Amino acid sequence: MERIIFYIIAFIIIVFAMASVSSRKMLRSVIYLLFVLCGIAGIYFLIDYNFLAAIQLTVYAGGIIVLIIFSVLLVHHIEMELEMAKPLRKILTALLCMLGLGVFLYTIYNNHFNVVDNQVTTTTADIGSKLLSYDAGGFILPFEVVSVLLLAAMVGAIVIAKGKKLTDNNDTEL
Amino acid sequence: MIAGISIYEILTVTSILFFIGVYGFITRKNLISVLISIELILNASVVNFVVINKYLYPDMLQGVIFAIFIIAVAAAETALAVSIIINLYRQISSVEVKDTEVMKY
Amino acid sequence: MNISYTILIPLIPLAVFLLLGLNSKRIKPAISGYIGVLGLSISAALSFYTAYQYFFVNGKVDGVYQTFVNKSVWMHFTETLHIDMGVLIDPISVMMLIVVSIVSLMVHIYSRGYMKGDDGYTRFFAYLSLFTFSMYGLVLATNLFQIYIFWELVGVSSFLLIGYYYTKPSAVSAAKKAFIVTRFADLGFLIGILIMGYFAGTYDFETLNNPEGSVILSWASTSFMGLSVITWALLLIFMGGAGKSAMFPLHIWLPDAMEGPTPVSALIHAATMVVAGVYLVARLFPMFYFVEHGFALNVVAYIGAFSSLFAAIIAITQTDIKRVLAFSTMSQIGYMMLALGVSGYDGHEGVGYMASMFHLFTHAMFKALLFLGAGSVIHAVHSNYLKDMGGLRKYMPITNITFLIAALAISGVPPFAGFWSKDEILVAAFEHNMLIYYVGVFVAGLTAFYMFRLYFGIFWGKEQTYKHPPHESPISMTFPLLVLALLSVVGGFIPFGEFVSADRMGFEGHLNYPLAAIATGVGLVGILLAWVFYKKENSLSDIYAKAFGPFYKWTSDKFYFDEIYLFVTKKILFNGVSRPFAWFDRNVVDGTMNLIGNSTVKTSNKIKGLQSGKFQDYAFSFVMGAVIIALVFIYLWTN
Amino acid sequence: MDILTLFIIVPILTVLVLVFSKGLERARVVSMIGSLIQLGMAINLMFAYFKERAVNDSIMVFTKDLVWFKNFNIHYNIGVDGISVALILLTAIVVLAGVFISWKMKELPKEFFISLIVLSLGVYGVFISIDLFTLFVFFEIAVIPMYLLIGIWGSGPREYSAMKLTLMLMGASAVLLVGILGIYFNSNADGGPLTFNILDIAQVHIPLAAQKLFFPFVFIGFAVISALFPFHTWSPDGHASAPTAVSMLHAGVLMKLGGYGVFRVAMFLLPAGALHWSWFFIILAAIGVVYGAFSAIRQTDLKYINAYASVSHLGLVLFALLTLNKIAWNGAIIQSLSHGLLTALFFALIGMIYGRTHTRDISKLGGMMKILPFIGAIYVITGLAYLGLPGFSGFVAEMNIFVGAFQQNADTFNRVLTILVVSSIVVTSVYILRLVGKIMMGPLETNEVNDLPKATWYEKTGILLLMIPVIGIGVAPFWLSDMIMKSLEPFIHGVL
Repeated sequence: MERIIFYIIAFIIIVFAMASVSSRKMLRSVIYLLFVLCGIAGIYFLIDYNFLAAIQLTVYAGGIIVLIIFSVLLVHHIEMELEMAKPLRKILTALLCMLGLGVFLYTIYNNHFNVVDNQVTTTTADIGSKLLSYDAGGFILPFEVVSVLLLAAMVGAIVIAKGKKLTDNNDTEL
Repeated sequence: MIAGISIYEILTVTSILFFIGVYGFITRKNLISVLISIELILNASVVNFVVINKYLYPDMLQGVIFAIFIIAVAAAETALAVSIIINLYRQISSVEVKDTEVMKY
Repeated sequence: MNISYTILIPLIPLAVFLLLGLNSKRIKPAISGYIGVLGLSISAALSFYTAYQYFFVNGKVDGVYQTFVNKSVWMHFTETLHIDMGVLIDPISVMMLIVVSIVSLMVHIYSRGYMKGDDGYTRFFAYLSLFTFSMYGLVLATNLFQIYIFWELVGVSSFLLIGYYYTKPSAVSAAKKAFIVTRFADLGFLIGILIMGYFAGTYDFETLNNPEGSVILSWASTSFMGLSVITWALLLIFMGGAGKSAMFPLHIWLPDAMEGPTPVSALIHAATMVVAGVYLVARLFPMFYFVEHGFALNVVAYIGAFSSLFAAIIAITQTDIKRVLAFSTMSQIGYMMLALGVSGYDGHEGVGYMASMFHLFTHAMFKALLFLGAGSVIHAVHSNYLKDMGGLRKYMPITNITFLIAALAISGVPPFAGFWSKDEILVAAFEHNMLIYYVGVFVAGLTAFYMFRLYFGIFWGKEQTYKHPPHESPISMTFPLLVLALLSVVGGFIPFGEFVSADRMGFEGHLNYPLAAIATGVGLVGILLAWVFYKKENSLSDIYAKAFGPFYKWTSDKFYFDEIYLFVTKKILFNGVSRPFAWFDRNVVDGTMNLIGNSTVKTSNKIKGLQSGKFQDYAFSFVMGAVIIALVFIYLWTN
Repeated sequence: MDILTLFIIVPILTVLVLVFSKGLERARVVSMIGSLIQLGMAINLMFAYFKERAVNDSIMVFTKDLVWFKNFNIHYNIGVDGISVALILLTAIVVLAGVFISWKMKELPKEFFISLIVLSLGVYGVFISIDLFTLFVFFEIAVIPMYLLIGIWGSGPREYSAMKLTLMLMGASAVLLVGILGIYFNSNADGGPLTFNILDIAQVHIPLAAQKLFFPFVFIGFAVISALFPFHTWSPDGHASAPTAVSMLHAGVLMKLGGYGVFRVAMFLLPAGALHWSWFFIILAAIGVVYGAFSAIRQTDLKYINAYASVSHLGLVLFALLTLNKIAWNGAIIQSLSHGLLTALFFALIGMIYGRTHTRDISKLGGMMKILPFIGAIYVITGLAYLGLPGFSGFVAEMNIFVGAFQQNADTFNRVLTILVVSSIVVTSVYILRLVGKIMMGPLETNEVNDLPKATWYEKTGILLLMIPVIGIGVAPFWLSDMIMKSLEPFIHGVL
């Protein structure tokens, strides 16, 4: 059962990823991305990381996608067809990616993973305590750093997006 | 663990996803599309972290926590990128990659 | 014999040169003339004193004239090889001192009248002093290098004096030509000196000329292309001499050099500088005679004989009186060379040597006289060309008489000076080489003919209508004429053989009557012919000129030697070497450098395209790079 | 303060004062005083050297050694011998004359004089260094201001010329650096430590293979700045575009660094390499001599003529150095001095003519003697000195070179080359006389040049400053020749 679900999810991910990078309509592309992200959240569910899946859905699907859609709507007409790369370039890139994929897969399949059979369930509390732990192996410092980063990103985004228009009275420059 | 699914299969899927992202990154002509491709790449790697954590070291949480960080960073990154794109759009009325080549030389 | 004072002889003109040259704007022309004459008078007096002391008081020891040397090292090369500066007193140098002093003094005096009112009067006297200094230095040189140094200085003063009228393009190009042609000859001289310096190990005349010395005895030790290297050196040195003395084929500068003021022609291009080549050969005579059994000396003889004949033929057809005199000079110098070439060494065998020096002496007097006379004529009629002259004897009696004396002297009519010296030359030639003798006799006839053609053309012939009636020159100009005329008359009676001879012993010269009669006869025939052709205005000359047809044309065009040289220099050297060099430089050498530069720019332009600023291109490269590196590592690890 | 380091300190102080001085008036006075002090020091150095030499028999006197960079054994190591003293004196004279000639420099005078003084600093540095690395550093210091001087104050296609000059010289420096490092890494061949000290290296027997390998690098590295054929093309363009004083300094002093470097580094440290390679480079040098002279005939720009003449005359220096003969070396050093003074004179005169007539095209000039008697007379004298007239320095130098080259180990190859090179004196006289005959003599070319300003006092001073040593060396060469000859002894032992 899980196996079938996995294949379905994998199929969804790959197909929509492809659609996302090849669609000529911006908004569709974003929506396809949303499906991919949801599919990934599905994988998280499958491997029993529910918290992660939730984050994936809220932050990614809920936050980032919305941001992107906003920006798309701000800068594009919905009906606008995107310009596509030259075929030669596409083919070359595709070949390169195939090659890279081959290298990856070759490496992966030649590597013996020391898989541990398990059914461990991870609770949100575990993650929380690990994140806020001061002990060895605790993640309190990166956690703080990330929070600072987020703050900085937020301030930065506001400053950048605000642009000169609000600070300068001189509109003609823009 | 997903019953009946080995780590290889999951890694294969993420690899494919990764390269689809790379492909998009290189070929798309629009900054937002590029951003989308980046999200694909990021997600592919996040999944890898998580899966390897689950399959190989189920007792640890490093992979998961890293995934959370990556997601946080991705969110920050996207916010910044979007703000840059919007600002750029105001300046040059375009978000096409070819119009941003003034950086060259 | 104390000769240290002789150093003053060249130094006084040098001081005069510096004085006049540095203050040319401050010194008044009249004063500068006096300074020049005064300075030279002192030098001349010293020269005469030296000559008296040397020839009559204490020069002769045991019947042999000694060589006195006073020198100091000027520059060291090695322990044995160095350039000295000093004075060398021996018969020929003393004789040359006299020649230079007399002619130079006369020319100085003459120039005060001739150059009157010229802008560069002071400059002219400065140059004359420079020349005199260099000529004295040349004459007194103790070694090859010193003679070369003054040789060059003489050349440059000649350049400056020929180009004295520097606003005249013809004068400038004549000056350049004179300098460059002689410089080319000096190239040979210099190489000769280098060879000599290396193989003989010294530049010193005394060591080189010693008949028992190591240089002459071991001439055969090294040979090159079948001849001894010393012979090569001598030939190259003779090349230098031939250049200065306008020997064929390096003669082309001399006629053009007549662009200079006439006193200059008299001093430099008739009496002193042009005989420097003869003096040089005479200076090295023992070497020329002994090394390789006189091979080099034979070359000297033949070149002298040929030049003599060649120049005499050309002289017949020239219409510029100074050019006639120039070719005459060349011809007479050829005579001197010829005499040296046929000379022996011991006793009366060395009559050619003596005759050559003798002729040098007498020729200096009468040729200077001829030039100064010609200058006087030019001064009066303001033209160089025969066609503008005629019948001047009434207007210029003194010039007429003195010119006639000089013409008789050069034609070898007894008892004038030229007769005696020319006779000795013919005797020497007769005793050694019949071919050269015949040439000599023939040239004597030609000389008489063209000289009297000139004389009759100027002073007799058809009287021209002159714009300003010509008048006799001022006393400052006629006085030198009279002095030189006197010397041309009596100069032949000096018993030259007693003073100057190859082996320094001295011998008694005596007239060889049959030969003298033949020479005089030939000379008189020449004069007679000239009389017939040119005494009265008639068309005989034109008829004969037509009869000779193309030959006449060739001759009057100097056998086209100027054109040949012009072709060689302009077409071959200038266009054929220099232009391709310059082209090669601009296009190939510089082109290569530019190519390197340009291809760098082009390459970087190409590479610049890779740095496109398109991040997707970078990403592509990045991925590709990563993949390739991964493949390489996989390859490495799986093996 | 020791007598040599002053040669570094004084230019630096001059530059410092210049930085704070405003306007042309002050800048030129400051530079004049600075270069006067330099000249005074140079003359003083010469006398001090004679005094010191009488009691001190080592190769270099007035030596001083300060460790500069310990790890690589780089020292600030200075000292002079007769050759350096002579060249320092030359530099001081030419720099002072250059300042006088630039008396009316209008654009950015302060910066101009600063560059000029910096250039002289580099040149002095090269002449007093005994440490290879220090020498190289000073060499570069001397080359760099050239770019600015030509690029900013030049005329014509100055950017092109400046770029070409700098690139070629920098390329040569790169080659040179390889050579110097090659020497450095072989300087422990006898077991000592690695060193840059020239005197120490000269004692070391550098392996033959290394000498053969590195000699061309060092030689070419230095010879390019002496305009060795076929690396000379930067020189005509550079000269043509450079302002007067720069041409003077460049041809007069900077190009001498090449010959000096070849001598002091290539010949002294790699004698076996020199023996091995001399046949090849001597051909290039001989070609350069004849080729430069013939090229000069064809040129119509005064500065180009002189630039090619310099190629020819400096070719003679290299030729003389490569004959590996003491007399010729002596001649090479004197030729360096003589050419330095004469070329500087020539460029100064050209600058004056150009400043008055605004053309350097000889077809547009003529009969200048009439309107500019002083300049004309000096020009003719310089020309005559240039073509090797006795009584001037050129003759002394050339005769030493020719005699020396002919003495060289009884070798027909050298002799033939020598004769070829000697023949250049005729070609030289052709182009000099062509020049003199065309621009100084002959009829006036144009009417409007009838009243040109006469030479001013500073021009006359500059010219006489250069002229006096030319005549001094020409008339009395013995003292200079003896001073140099003595200093050549250690070198000759190295090679032969």
